[in-house]
Amino acid sequence: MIVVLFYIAAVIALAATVAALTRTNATHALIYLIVSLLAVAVMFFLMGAPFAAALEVVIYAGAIMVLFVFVIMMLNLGAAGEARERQWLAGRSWFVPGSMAALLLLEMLLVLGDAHGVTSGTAVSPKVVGMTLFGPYLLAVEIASMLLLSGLVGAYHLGRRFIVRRGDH
Amino acid sequence: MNSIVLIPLLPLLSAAVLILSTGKMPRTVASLMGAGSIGLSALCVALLASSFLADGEIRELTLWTWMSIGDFSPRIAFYIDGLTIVMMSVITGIGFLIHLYSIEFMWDDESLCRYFAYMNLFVAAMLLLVMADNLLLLYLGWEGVGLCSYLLVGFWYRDPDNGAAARKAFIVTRIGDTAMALGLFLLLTELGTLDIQPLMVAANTQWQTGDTLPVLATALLLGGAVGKSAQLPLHTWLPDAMAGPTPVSALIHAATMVTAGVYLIARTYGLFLLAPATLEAVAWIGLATLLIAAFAALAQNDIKRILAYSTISQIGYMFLALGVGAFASGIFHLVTHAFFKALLFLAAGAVIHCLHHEHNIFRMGGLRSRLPVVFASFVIGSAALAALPFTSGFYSKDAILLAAWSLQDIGPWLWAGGLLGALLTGIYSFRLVFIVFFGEARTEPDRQPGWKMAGPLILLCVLSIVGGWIALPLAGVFPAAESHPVNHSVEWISIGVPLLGLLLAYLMFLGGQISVDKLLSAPMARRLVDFWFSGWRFDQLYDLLWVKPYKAIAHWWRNEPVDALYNGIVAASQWGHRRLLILQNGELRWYATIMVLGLVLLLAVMLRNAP
Amino acid sequence: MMLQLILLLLVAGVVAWQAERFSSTLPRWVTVVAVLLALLMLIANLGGIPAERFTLVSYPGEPQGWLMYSQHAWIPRFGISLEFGMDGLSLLLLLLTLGLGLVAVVSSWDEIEFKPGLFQANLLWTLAGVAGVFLALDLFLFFLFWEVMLIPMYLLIAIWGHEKRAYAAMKFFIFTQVSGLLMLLSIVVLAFQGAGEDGISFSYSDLLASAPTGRAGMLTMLGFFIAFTVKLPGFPFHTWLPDAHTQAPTAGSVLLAGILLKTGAYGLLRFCIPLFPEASMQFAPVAMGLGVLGIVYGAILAFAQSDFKRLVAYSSVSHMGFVLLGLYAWNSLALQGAIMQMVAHGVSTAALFMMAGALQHRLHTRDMFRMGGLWQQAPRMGACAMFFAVASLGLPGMGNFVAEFLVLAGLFAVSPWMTAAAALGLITAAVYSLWMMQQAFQGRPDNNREMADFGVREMSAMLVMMAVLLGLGLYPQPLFDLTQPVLEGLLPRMSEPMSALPRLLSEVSP
Amino acid sequence: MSASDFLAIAPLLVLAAGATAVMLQIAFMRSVPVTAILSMVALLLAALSCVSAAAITPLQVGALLSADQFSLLFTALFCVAGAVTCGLSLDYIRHHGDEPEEYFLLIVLATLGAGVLAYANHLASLLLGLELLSVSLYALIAYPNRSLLPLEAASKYLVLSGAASATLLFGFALLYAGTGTLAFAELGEKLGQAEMGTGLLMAGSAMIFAGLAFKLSLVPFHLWTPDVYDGAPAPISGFLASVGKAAVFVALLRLFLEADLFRYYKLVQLTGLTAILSMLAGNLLALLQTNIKRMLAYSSIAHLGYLLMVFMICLDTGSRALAVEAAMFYLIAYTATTIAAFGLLTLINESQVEREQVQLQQVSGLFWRQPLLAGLMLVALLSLAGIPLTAGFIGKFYLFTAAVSGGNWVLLAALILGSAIGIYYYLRVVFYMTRGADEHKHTVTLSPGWSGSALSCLLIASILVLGIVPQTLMAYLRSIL
Amino acid sequence: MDGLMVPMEHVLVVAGLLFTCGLFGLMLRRNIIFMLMSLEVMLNSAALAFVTAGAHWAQADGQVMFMLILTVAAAEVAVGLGLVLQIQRRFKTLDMDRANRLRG
Repeated sequence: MIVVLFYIAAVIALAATVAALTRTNATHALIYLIVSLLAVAVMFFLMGAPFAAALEVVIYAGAIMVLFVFVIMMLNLGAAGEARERQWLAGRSWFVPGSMAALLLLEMLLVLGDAHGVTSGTAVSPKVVGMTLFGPYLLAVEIASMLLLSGLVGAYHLGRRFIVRRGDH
Repeated sequence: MNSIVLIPLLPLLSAAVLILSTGKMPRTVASLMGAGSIGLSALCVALLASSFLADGEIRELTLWTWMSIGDFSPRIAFYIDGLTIVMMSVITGIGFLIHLYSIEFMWDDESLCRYFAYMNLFVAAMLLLVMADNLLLLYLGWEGVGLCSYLLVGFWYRDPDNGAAARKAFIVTRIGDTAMALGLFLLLTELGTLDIQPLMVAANTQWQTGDTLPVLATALLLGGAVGKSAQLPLHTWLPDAMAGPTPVSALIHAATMVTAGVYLIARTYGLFLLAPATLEAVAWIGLATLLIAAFAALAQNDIKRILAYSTISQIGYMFLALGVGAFASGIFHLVTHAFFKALLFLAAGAVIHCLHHEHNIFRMGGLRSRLPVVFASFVIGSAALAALPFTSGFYSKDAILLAAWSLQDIGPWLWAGGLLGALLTGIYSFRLVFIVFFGEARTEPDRQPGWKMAGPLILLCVLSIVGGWIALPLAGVFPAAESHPVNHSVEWISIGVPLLGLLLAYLMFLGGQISVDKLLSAPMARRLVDFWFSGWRFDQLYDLLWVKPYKAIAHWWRNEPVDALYNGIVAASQWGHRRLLILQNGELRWYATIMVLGLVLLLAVMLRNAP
Repeated sequence: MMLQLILLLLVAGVVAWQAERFSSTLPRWVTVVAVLLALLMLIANLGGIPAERFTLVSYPGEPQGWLMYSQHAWIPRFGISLEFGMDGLSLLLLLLTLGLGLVAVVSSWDEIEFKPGLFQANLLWTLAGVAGVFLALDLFLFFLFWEVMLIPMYLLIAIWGHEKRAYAAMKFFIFTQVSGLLMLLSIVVLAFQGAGEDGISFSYSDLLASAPTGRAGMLTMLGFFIAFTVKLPGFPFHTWLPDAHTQAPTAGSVLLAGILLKTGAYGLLRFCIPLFPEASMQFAPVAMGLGVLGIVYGAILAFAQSDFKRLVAYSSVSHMGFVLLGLYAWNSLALQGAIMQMVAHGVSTAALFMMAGALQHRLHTRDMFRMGGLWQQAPRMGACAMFFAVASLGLPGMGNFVAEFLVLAGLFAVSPWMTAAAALGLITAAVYSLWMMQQAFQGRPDNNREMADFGVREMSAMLVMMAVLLGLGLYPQPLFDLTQPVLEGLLPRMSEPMSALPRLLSEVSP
Repeated sequence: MSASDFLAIAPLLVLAAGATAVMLQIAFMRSVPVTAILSMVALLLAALSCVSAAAITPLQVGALLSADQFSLLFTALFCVAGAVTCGLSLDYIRHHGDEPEEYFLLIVLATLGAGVLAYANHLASLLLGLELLSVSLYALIAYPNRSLLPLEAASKYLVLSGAASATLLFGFALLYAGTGTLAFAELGEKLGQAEMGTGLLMAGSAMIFAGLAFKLSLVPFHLWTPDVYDGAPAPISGFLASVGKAAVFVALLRLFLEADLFRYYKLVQLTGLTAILSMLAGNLLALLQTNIKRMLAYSSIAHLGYLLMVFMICLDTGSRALAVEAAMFYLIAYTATTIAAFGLLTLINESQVEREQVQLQQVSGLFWRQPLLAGLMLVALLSLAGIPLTAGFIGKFYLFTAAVSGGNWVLLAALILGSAIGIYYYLRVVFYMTRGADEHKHTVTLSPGWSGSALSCLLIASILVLGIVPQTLMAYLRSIL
Repeated sequence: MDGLMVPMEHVLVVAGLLFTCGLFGLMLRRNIIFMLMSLEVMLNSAALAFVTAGAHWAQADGQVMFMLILTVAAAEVAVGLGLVLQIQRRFKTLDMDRANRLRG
């Protein structure tokens, strides 16, 4: 039964992703994406990775997507943008990406379908994850902090003038 | 210091000084140096000759070893025997007379200094040619005289035609020279030396008469001789070479240089004796040349061209002599020819000099009384040329015809041909005399030759007459000629034929009993004369065969066809550049697409036949 | 000493460059003094060598065979050292280099107005590079000099060249550079071939022992051959040369024709053939064929040109064909001829380029159709041109004749047919040389034209070169004596494979 | 973590501390010179600390980092390169961006990322180093925010690089799924005894290669290169082309060596094919470029192609040591040369606020106006072209020897062909620089400040020293293998 | 709590499909915001694969890697969205096809 739930989540994740990437309205797309992420979070949970599931919800669907929402709202693309998007997505523009993706899909199926094995069934608890993270991966955490610093500084520098200008008007 | 060294050295030094003076030397000094050095040289030759005649000893002199690589060590060395003495005497003796003559002839020319420089250089080179003890040094002189001939033919360089004539002379002879060089390589490779005397000894021991190698070697040497001596098929340069000053024609293109081929064959007769086939070819070439040139001479109207063709023809006799094995007769004719042809050229030069550089004989006439000295010279010269009895030319030509007659099998044919030539010689030489010196005057001379011109003329007149009695010291040089049983009827015919020629010339050109116009009225005859006039159309033929294709190829290739290959590579690279640049269209989605394509391909390759 | 000599030239280049700050005439004096100093240094050091060493047969690969030898460690990681050696051949070419260096300076004495200091510096650096090529024994070092001499030469053409200098300089550089890469490849392959316990070595003496055979040997040899043939230049790799020569400034042309081309011949003689005796023997018919083609083709194209310098350039192609022939005929006559050709061609072509430069300087054109009758206005130039024209057509009495005669004589023993074909070059040479004289100096003079004749400086350079050519033509023995021991050392190395050559050739001949 | 662990990763710690210090300094007081000097001091200190760290190597620090001579050498190289970039940028960035202090901070962070890559022997550290480097570079590329082109370049780079990172990560995940480990060495062991189908593992390694090939701008993942280099500030293009690529290459090399990916013969062959394609396409694309930055970008594609030959050569185990040695030398030479070449563009660009591009015409006659700068460019170009007496030649010679030793004739042919094409466009720049004084009308007069001049001299000297007396470095490289 | 036992290839296929979708979106969309979303999808698919693999080996490393990917995604998106703001301001559009001044 739970297995069925797992597969349902997988299907939802896929469907929502496809929907997200083909919408013309950015906000709608984002909502689909969040749905997809939540579905993946369910999969994480069911596979015995509750900590990852939680983070997926909190940070991915929560924080990162919200960042998107902010930006979309700030840009205020509106109906004109939607019409343009629809025009861009018209007929012919699908062909090349579609065929490329189809080829890649084929190969992915060939490769990944070849993998044998099952998930272990044993859950990896948040404690274990924490132990690992601050054990062997301690330095990774430190470096990740530097990475975030870099992202922060970059985002600050790039976003700063925009915000200031907006404030002026 | 050995006076032998002085003989070529004096003209050489004089030439060097004259060249280095770059034309700033006063005329008097230049001409004094020019003629004087040859005079001194001639004096030395005379001393040498007298001592040689006294003791008959062959003189050898080595100056230094030119180079020495392994067994190959040619020297700068002289070998002087009777033949050399004869040649040296002719070169310096006649050379001196012509130099003397030139002083007056060239006095007004702005480049007198250059003229004498070239002339002296020529004499030096010619002396080296005849004195060389090895073929390499001979080749040096051989090419040296070629260069001087080029320089002097093109002496009046402002006229491009003269330049063309000079180039033609050099290049055509160079073709022969190249064959000769190949002959030298062959001799060196096979016999291991180029020293003439050891070479002949070695050839005699290593080769049998009639072997392929001696035939090949002598044929190649013959190529050189044919080129230099303007024989068929390389004779076309000589008539054009008349573009140079007339004394040059006298010295180089009549008396000395053009006979170098004869000298070469005579010098290396030992090799030729081993190659009867070549020797026969020499005879036939000589015969063919003498006839063709004689016919051509009949049709010319330029005084110098007539003489030029006659020169070719006379050298044909010399070749004939060599071909039938009468080396000494060949040399004898060479000497007498040098006398009378130099005389004729100088006399012609005097005519030209006195008639404002007029060359066309039909614009001359009646000069008999106006230029008496020249007239006398011309008559004597022509008589000798036509081999009228008791002139020098008679003795030498007679000897040749006799030798030809007495040869087995082909002898009579050669003799008959030679006789025909003699007839023609009589006609064209006296045609010249009658047209130029008799009849009415068409151009008035504006001056008379001075003593510097007349003196040499008179001296040469004497030589042309008495030259036949000179005994050349050739006894030890060539193998003793078999004494031929003298056939008197043959001798009489030899005497009669030139006279017949004289008579015909008189009837046609002076007496008028035979109308030339009537003869020429037949279209065939007209065409024939035109054909002869153009020198049997050899020039046109060669133009078509060699010159035009060469120029066409050069023109076709002038922009470097090989570059097409490299330009192709360049074009391919540029093509590749442009093709690849199409990908760089600046669109992000496109870049992403290509990346995905890359990934797809990468995975495809990895998964193909994946285990 | 040899390293110091090269360094002297290099440093003098820097000095000349900086000297332009003080005066625009100072740099050329620096060059003259530097080259003279180098000559002096060379001669002074030669004095210390016992005379009998000059006649001792020097077998390649034996350090005691060299007149001078020195070795300093450089890159031991790859067995590379600063190994220099000088024998008679190097000495001869070194003398030629320095001599023509002087000629180059004189030839562009007041031609260069733009950055004269850098010009002289490049001149000196080129000389240094060439000297290095002639002296280096380590193949890596050799390659280094081989490449490095190109850069100053490139700059000479690219900066001070004529109207199409960009194209010419680029072509020159790419041709030589690409072929150089092939050579580098071959050098490395060769080094690996002889790799022993203690790693690889690039030393000449070590590599002599390790020539690969068979197909590998042939391919490796080709790497060398192409590099050297491009530089020589041999047909069909010659097309850079007419452009480079034509566009280069006078001094550049003099150096290019006079000495840079000789490095190719030197490389063939010193490296390509001795390192690969077997492959060279098999390849000899092709190489000779290229030589013959070069002779005839160069001569025909020389005749087709209207540009004075281009004509001379193609004549170089033709003349260097003789060198190729001589080298691959591989007997002492032909080899001596080839060496003589290197020297004589260097001098005579340098003189002709100097002439071309003088004409261009005076008339601002190289087009012979716009010349004509120059003898009238400049008889001294005319006489000089005549002298060198007939020298280049191989008139006996000049070094060029001795060279061509010996090459062909040596070749005849190997292949009469090749000789006959090559001898065509003697005729065609006459055609273009005399054509050049006719177009430029003979014919009707243009009376509106004022032209200065050669001055004392130019005349003295010309006279010296004439004297050298005449000396080489009439008494070449000192030169032969100098190189004979070298050749005697080299010849036996090849005698065995080469003895099969005539048979091989007879198979391909008609 | 023990004291020796700290010492072993001291360079990284110094960099991180330096970054923090710079950040704090900016927070308290904005001052370009202070920030720049602080950053350069941090970078140089980090480089110096490599020397002291060298004493205790090799040492595995935690699961992620391996401190050995190899990583220290390259960390030091990257730090010095970062410092030089800072120095070159000093005047440049004042003209091009407001609030330029963060620029230096980002350079320090990017260098830290590069350092982590040099240390990485674990997929996690590889990922983090790569991203630290990339994310810093996104911001650096877009730094001069007054003009459009940097923005365009940065957005292209970000999107494509993100996709490449994702591909890389997916590849990691596949390897992890197949082996259950992320550490290189263990990966190597497990790959040999993998339980699951090797198809998964091969695809994983192929995707890793694809991801890294993007960062190395190898054909067919090269399309972004010219656009990004062109749009980015010149010093950053230099940094990206040199440190950015060298660090990734080092990591890739280590991954292949330690995880022994050479077992996948087909993958290695693909690297060879990619190498050939990159050499040819890069050189061909550069052939007629008149924009020098784009030209250098294309040429960097080709140079990475040359470098990538090493993987093919490594197939021959006998030549592997030599190949790695060659790669290391080439990387060092290439880094110095690239920084020098872009350094010139930086110095030229200082005075050109508007357009961040350098056309050939703009260097016309540079030789006569700015001999020092022209000398710098000349040396750099000759080195790129592989002309003797420069570092580039020795590098190429190294590759030659390695390839000959490994018998890789096809690669050698491509190398020669590529170099042949390369000569043309490098020399063309030289030709333009030497054109006569009257032929450059549209050029700007400029003169580098003292720092620019000093750095130019330093770069010229380093390229020439590496080219003329390479023995010391060679011996060192050989000793650390 | 224990996790499910599902065939790993199934989950990996899902991840692969998500990855392909991401790439597809990247190739299809001209709007940079959608491109960034596609990137998120791709990163997420990698994360899914890692967690799956971690579950297969019963190791924490998969989840740790997931967290690192999360960090990476956050940093990239932060800078990316900063860029989006600038692009809108400068180019007055988010259409990346119009941002093709750099080419050739």
